[in-house]
Amino acid sequence: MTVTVKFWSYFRDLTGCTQTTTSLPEGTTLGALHQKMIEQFPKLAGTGNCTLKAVGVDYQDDDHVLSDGDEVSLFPPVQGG
Amino acid sequence: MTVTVKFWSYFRDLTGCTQTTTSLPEGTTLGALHQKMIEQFPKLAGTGNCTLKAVGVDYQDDDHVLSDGDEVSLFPPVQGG
Amino acid sequence: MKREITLTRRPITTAAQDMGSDMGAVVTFHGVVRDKEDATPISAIDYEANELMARHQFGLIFDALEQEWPLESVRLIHRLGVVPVNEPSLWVEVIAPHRAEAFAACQHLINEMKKKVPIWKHPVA
Amino acid sequence: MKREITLTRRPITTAAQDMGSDMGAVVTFHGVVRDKEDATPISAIDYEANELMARHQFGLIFDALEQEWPLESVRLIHRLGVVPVNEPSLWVEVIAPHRAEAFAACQHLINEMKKKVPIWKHPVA
Repeated sequence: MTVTVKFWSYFRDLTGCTQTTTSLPEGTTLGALHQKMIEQFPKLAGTGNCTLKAVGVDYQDDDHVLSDGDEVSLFPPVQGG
Repeated sequence: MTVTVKFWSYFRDLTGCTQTTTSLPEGTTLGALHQKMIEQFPKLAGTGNCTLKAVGVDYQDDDHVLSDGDEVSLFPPVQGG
Repeated sequence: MKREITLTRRPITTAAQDMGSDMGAVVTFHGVVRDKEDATPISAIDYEANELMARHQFGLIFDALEQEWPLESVRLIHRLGVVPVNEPSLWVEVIAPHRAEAFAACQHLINEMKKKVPIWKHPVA
Repeated sequence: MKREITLTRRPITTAAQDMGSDMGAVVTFHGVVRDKEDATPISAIDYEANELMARHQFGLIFDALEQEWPLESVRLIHRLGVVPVNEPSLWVEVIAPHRAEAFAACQHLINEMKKKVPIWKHPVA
């Protein structure tokens, strides 16, 4: 299956891109995708514990199982206000 | 000594006046004045525990000793806002 | 700390003010006359004040605010006399570096006012 | 509960609104850009948002406010893009029957926003 991953805020500086598309085996979890992104963009490694993860417009846990066509967002702690 | 006592809010309805002047022995306390006012205006009796007392613009306790010329205010709980 | 304490018999009007570039939070409160008092319909509230003492007691509360929080400005307007339903009787504005202290100071001011400032309500049927 | 969620790249402008005659409290908050970020002087903050998700997350927070308190109206404006020092980036207004719930809801909204709504700051030197 194919999933789009969007990066926000300084994660864009760390990855050098705003989004990427990746192929994953069926049943891949959000946590596994995050690990794959850290392997693909090593500068993300230092942000592991401070990474927020959403699928579509909702936050999800690492054990959330992804579906084909999902749009995943990875970003640092939010700072509105 | 002579002290002026002003009433506020529904205490004016209970006493039928906005203020009165009273003569007191030297050393009279605010609490004793309050008792005297209850004797003079018996309808104040029911308000005893809910009466706020000020001398001039400051709240004072019952054991506050009054001075000649003091202006005392007696009133129910305040309700600003 | 800039301070303004206004007791007025006219409708409350307010204007924004300039603030220091190190200030990050402005909290305002409008207290508005509701159409019922203890479940009885009313048309207005007639506010009575011991004005001299009220100004003094507000001043003491403002002193305490200034001691407790790093506020740039606290402004308060309390309307007196007959205030119709749906019109504000009270307006408070607090300007502070951060929101926590602005919210805390604004609420503290109102809570203390309701204990200490000699103003009373007379519902108008 | 009336709700308005506005994300805009223009300066924040607000207008008072009519309110029900059983409402007694209006709390507003302005969050204003300060002249320093972590002790470094700045001239502005550039706000970035994941707008679709931000609107959704604000919506969830508004749902929770509506569940918890009897609010008549909650309105929020968050400015995006470059916001100069001394200009507001955030405005919130809560209208409720009593002040306690208006203050609580307003603060809860801002606290939850700062945890969940995908907006980020980029200081401008």
